[in-house]
Amino acid sequence: MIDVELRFAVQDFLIAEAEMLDSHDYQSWLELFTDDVRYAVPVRVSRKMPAPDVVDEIGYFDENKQSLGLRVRRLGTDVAWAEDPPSFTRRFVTNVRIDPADPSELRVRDYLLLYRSRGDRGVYDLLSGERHHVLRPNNGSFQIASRRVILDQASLGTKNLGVFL
Amino acid sequence: MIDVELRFAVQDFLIAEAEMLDSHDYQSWLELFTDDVRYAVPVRVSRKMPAPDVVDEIGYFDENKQSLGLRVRRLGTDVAWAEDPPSFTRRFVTNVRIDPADPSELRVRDYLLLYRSRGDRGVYDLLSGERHHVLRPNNGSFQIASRRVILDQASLGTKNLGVFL
Amino acid sequence: MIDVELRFAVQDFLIAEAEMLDSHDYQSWLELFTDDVRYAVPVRVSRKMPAPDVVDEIGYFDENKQSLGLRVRRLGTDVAWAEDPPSFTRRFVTNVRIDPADPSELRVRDYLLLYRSRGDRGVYDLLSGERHHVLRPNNGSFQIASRRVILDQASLGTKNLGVFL
Amino acid sequence: MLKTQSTVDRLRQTVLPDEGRIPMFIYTDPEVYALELQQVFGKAWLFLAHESELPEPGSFVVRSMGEQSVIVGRGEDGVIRTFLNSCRHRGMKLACEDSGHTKLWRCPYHGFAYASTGEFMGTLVGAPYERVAYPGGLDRDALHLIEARCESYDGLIFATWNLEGESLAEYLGDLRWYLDILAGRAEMEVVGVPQKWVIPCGWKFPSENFTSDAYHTATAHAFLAKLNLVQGVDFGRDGYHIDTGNGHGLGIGVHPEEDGSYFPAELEDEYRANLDSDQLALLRRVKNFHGNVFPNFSFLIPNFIEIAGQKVSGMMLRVWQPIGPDKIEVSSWHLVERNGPDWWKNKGKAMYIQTFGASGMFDQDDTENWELQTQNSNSALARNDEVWLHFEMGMHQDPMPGFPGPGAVFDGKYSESAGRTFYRRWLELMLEDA
Amino acid sequence: MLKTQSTVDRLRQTVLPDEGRIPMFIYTDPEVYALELQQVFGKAWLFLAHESELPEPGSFVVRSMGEQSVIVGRGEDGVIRTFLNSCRHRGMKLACEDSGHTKLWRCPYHGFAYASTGEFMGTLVGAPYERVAYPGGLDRDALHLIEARCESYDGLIFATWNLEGESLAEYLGDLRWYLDILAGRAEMEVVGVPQKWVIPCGWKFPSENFTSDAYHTATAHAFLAKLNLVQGVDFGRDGYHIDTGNGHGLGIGVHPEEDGSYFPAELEDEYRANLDSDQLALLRRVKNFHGNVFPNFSFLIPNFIEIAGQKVSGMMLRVWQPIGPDKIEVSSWHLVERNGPDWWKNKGKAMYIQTFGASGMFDQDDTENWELQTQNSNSALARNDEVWLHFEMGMHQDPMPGFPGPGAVFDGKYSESAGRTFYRRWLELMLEDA
Amino acid sequence: MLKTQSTVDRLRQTVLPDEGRIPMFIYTDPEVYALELQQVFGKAWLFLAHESELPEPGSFVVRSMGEQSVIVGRGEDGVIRTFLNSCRHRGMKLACEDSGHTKLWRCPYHGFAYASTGEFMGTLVGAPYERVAYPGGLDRDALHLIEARCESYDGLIFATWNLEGESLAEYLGDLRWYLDILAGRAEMEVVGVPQKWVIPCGWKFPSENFTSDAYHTATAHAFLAKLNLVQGVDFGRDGYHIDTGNGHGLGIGVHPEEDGSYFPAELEDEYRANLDSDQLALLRRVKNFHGNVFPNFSFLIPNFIEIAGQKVSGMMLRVWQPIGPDKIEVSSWHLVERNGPDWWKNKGKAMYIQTFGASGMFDQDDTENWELQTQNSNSALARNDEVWLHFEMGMHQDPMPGFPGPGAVFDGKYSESAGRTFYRRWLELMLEDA
Ligand code: FES
Ligand code: FES
Ligand code: FES
Ligand SMILES: [Fe+3]
Ligand SMILES: [Fe+3]
Ligand SMILES: [Fe+3]
Repeated sequence: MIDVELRFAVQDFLIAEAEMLDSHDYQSWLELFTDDVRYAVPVRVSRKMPAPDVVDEIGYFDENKQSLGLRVRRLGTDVAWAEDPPSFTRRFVTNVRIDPADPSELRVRDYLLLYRSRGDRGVYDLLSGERHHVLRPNNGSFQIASRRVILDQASLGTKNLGVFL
Repeated sequence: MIDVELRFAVQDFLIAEAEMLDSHDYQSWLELFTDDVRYAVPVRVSRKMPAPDVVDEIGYFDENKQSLGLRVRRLGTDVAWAEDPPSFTRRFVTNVRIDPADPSELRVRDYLLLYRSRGDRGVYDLLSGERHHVLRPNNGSFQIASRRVILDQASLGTKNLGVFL
Repeated sequence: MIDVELRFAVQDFLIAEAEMLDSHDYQSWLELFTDDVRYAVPVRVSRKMPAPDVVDEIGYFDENKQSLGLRVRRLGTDVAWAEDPPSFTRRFVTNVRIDPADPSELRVRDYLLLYRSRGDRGVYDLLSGERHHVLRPNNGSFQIASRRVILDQASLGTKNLGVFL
Repeated sequence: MLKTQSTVDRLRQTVLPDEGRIPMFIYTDPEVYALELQQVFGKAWLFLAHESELPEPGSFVVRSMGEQSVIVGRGEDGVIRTFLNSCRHRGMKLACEDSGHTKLWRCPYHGFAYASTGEFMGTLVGAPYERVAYPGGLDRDALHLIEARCESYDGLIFATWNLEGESLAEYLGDLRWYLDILAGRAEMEVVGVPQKWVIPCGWKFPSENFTSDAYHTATAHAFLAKLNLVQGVDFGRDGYHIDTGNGHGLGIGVHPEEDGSYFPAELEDEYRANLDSDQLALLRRVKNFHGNVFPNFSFLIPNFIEIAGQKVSGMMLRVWQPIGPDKIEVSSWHLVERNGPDWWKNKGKAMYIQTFGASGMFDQDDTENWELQTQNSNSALARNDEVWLHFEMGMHQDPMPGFPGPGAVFDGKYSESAGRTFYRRWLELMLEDA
Repeated sequence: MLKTQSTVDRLRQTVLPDEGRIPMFIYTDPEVYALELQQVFGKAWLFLAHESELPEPGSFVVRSMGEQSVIVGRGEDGVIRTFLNSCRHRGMKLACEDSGHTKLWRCPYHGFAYASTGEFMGTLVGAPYERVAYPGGLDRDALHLIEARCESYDGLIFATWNLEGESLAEYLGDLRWYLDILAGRAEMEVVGVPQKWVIPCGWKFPSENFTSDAYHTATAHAFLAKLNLVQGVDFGRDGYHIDTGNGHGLGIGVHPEEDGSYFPAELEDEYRANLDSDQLALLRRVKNFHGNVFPNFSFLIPNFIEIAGQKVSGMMLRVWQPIGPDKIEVSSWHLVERNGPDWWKNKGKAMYIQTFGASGMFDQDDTENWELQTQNSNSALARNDEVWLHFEMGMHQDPMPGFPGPGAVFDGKYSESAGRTFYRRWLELMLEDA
Repeated sequence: MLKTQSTVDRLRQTVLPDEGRIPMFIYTDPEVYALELQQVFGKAWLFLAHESELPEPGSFVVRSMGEQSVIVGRGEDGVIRTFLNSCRHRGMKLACEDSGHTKLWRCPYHGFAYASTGEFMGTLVGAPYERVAYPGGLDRDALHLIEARCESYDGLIFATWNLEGESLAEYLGDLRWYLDILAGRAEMEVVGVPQKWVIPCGWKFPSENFTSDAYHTATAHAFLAKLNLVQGVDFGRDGYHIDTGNGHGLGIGVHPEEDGSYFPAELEDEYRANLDSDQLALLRRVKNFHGNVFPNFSFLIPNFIEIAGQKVSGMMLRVWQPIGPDKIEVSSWHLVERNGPDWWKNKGKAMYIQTFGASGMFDQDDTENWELQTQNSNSALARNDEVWLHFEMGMHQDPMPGFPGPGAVFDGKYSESAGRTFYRRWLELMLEDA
């Protein structure tokens, strides 16, 4: 049975991250990542069983701290047209699972449902997926050393990934 | 670290409230609110950053105990056409955050995803938003002293707000 | 106040089940059910209040262990066309409620939001509902002795229920 | 129909049932569909409900004719009628629920009220002030609910907007002899309510499948063999394919005489009381029984399977309700003999739900096919040359002689004869007064 | 319009306001709608905003005319103008937000820039290299923003694409006398921003409701009586129905003289300064006040209710913006006297939000009706015979003599006279040069 | 085409590339789109895949031609063919996956089977009972899969439904010299699979952007300058714009001779083996390289950027696949030299993903523009006057003399010459036999 304190520490961390993104506080968000972070969102394909449906050779995201920083800096300019006015987003984080095997590098998974609206006539996009995190304890809280997101579409139903997952 | 008992007390309370609404038990729901409750759902607008996107001067809801009571009484009549037959609703409550600073007036926030269907040919509406609650301890449980809901659309994609948030 | 250990045991169990289904591990999933399980999904209808809107005489599912086993065996063949390539699914489990009255037959309810995509051009289906489980403690974990799912549509917006709820 | 003239011409030139060729575009072309709503669904007899769904005076269900919402109700006088679900004042729906019971429909908008028999009852019982609002009074007759022509056969309720055309009996024609076996063999009842779900497919794909497609079973439902659920199976060939000549069609799978009837002995007497000896003899050999009443009403007695030592089958009715050119809402009713023994009812129901309906293993296979055919039909529309579908099975086969039942009966279920007739009838209606 | 010729003929034959008959299909037929965008929304004066929404030079809001996005802005010169929200280069939107403040619109695609007065400012301020890219230079005049004709009345901003037609004043005609009471009685201001939400209904259903439907209140909003919120209610009959003869219409509910004015005494002087004695006298008796400016701009002063000893009403403006044949985006503005006392502003706003708007108890009832009428209209399209709607109320009634205000005024709000005129005007525009 | 006659007339009168004017409505008008599917996508050569995606006999991918699903497969005989993904029996899809490997396609509906070369293999291997179901047997030839004409150039696989028209080589014409530099300079391979996502925009907006829009970079992608990612930038002007005269177009950004080649020295020999001296010389100066093959196949070598001391660029191929009048599914392939050094492959891929594709910072800017242009196009349709788009850049400019490559080559990338030719070619096809 996983320690209750740990459960809530992880859950609070993931929920706090969602809040940062949903309130466009990208600077604080960036600081959640370790300098050696790998942030990847592979492409999903539709294949006959039992062929694998995740293609890691190529992805929608394949970031390091530097490239995440560049994206964040860009969002800070007044010419990031695609997200200004910003989308209204909401990141529903559920189904959290913790593998406490290595306390210094916690393997955590969750499900993410991302609601996104540009505020236009009742239209919205939904993105769904599973996230695989590696969290490193960092005085009292955590830092994200790795994230891999498996999206549930082979053809994304949103005009761009101007939003982080 | 927030007390575990408190976490569950709050979570159980919010989940129980969702159940009351989803099962149309409006009478019990009404009793969850304090007599001095303010229940507001401001309008959201699409503006260039950094302009605020919440307009508190006007809202989709701006209720007190008396007006909530009137709405509930109305739903009890046989002429509340818009919700008879009632919508099938499901309120997914996630991302709960508790600010225990003032135990007598707990500041709680959560994310709400409201699924609504009138049972017609597979069609449904989804409403997404963040809720800000003020909860007052009330023998063993709580009462809602204030609720403010930030919806994630500037133009609501549901024919009416005949459902509570 | 429900015991914390129990809460997490139940939650972990339900989340683990969702993972089995979302990763198509149907064999392990089948073993979660008792031999005398009743797995039912009644039909929902749109009726004037206060007429009941759940019809238990007939359902979308009405299974026992044997019929569930047959469905699972079928999915193991190479001719289960409708799910090969398989849908990408994600089962968001929230609003868990536990009735500890009878520890040997725990009554548990949750909300299920099922995201389903065949990976085609951004299109997806959403199924929403409440699940009523009876869980029997089974060395350290549980087995499902009964499941009843109340879907939130009177006309299902998905081409078939080739996915389990 | 001016705007679809080009469509009419294309239909005339490309729909060739006699040659066993049907063009792909007709399944989902929006203009073909617009024409179908008028010419096919605006004129044909459409199945709406089973009489057991209207147990008493005042009972009603809300169903569809084409895309129009209609109320099928048993009036206070006991008579079953079908009304357009539209108030004569400003067209608000009178019934928004799936089913109910009422003496009177009062419109929620302005209060115009109508008796369960369709007569306008004035606004007095509804909203006040009729005398003030309409000093001259209102024309009662002009405000009677718009009523369709409604008739029943073997408890199956149909209606049509074609008020002068042939009767339901004439419309069903030779099919009646077989419907008696299906729905007239005993007192039947709907179990609960119909399952309903939406499939992204054109309505003619499932209709033609039930009309004359016994051949797909071996492949589409190959899991049967893979899981050894069928042994020495004939893959649905043994039996008869019947073309009643008016667009309806069915296939009857039979088992060896010596097996004896698969239907419950407990009901033998009731069957005998309702069927003639030929029908009874056929019923005794029925292993499965499927068909379609033109345009979109299907029925099925699935292949019997043995559950704990007893052979059972859970029969169903189907409506493939179009809700757009390439989308349908399926309604699936489970029908059973009211006086049947519990084992028959319980196991039959379980068998029905586990194999058919939204979660049914057979329906899953079929919906997959219909959905993808629909995607190809949508894109075929834009091709500069036609994509032809193959309808040649049994084209040069002669009906068998000496079968007791009416219609053109073919030995063995592998024939698309009724399918070709389905499209002959369809084309005839589509081109009528065009 | 070739492709809709058949539609034009059908309209000519079936839209019969003089007989009080309107065919159901016109409410949502896609071809009728395509024609409406050109003939009605392409020519009529359309309400866009209230002047208080553009407080200073540079202020702008983004609104719609038909389905077209437009910018309504107060130029640096203080003049209010309306521009197509489309860059003259490649048609990118210049403003993607709901509202804002700017001296200059710079296109995000290639940088073409426009002054708040609509002039093309060249690309120098926007993107570099104009001299390189366009050695011959760019034609400043040809690149001026596409501008609609924009005028205001009582602070209400309208625009039209009909650059040569009648002025706004002429267009409003006799309605102006009543609009003065509604929006010209005092300095008004929009509280916050409009609420916006989407309803699956044809735009004419709500428009006709506000034009001439006082009659639905008793039934549609029956909860009022059930909850005893109204006593000895006349169900919205007492008062006047006014047909201004040009497609606009309104209903004014009045209370007994002796009750005295329901409007705040604190504003008496301002009212007197803005209204003539007849208008003032009428204002003093107003209990409720609703109407519609052809085609889709409505206004409402809801029936006053007493909150903690004070009678209040929260007035609103409405645009039923079509976003498809059977869908609208509603905008609902709460308007109040800028100099009104706090109790009037606060209680009025609370009353408005609790009873109207997306969550409003009245709007809920109405949206339900409009949505279901729309479903019936969609299906009526395919019928071989027309489904007629009933518009006969007050058909043979004569206007009352001696009413101080202009237009045909009927005693009692129960009349659909203005509704019939609405459709006369609509048909006229639809058939214009067809 | 009767129904779109009015559309054809409007096109003839309003599409004026020679005057640098294109009307806004053509980008998303449903009738224009229906015509495009037939006239443009039904006749042009369409890019489907890169040969490296079909490594061995039996490999196949599922792609689209217009809206039609097709299978692009390497047969057992090693030949690459393109088939309509539609069974000859009843039109079920033969391949429902994105890609795979097979000797045989067996239809899931009734079991008709086809060899990887397209021949009908009878039903024996598929479903049993062919002899019983089709005593006369089935016509093997008539049931061969519907095959498109399929050819490759530089490893790029194209297909067309125009079986008699010009060859792929003729269709590409002068563009080939440049394609050699892009895709023929070395052995190329697709990294993984294409990214796919859906954008609510008309397909011509991105196509024209890649054809001739170097000008938008400075503004649309202004973040480059804001974040100092480019210094002393020429905002994409320096280089050449090339109009090959047949609807294709490209822009090549160059850097000073003295900088030396930005491409890896490790590949120098392979480049030399595949390119002539002029092509090689140009490759050595390439800083960026973008273009479009009519109608909707684009390519891009993004501006090189320095990552940890090494200049890299991650090249890509794009298909703007229409899935409706105002919606596309983008496919974006990352292509790289198979024999390239690891640093080139790894950094190039990272650069590609970080700047382009669904999450790409450049693509975000562009999708925003294309989506909002699309919204304006949708509403422009209903206007009584046309909204013209501006296509005059470089209209009176003369091609530069003495450039080694073919086609009309303009000095500096700021020209829309190829864009105008794109619409000339488009109009020609749209009006063909209309
Ligand atoms: S619409 Fe039924 S009473 Fe008016
Ligand atoms: S579209 Fe506006 S500058 Fe090009
Ligand atoms: S559709 Fe392919 S075999 Fe019948
Ligand atoms: Fe089948
Ligand atoms: Fe109303
Ligand atoms: Fe770009």
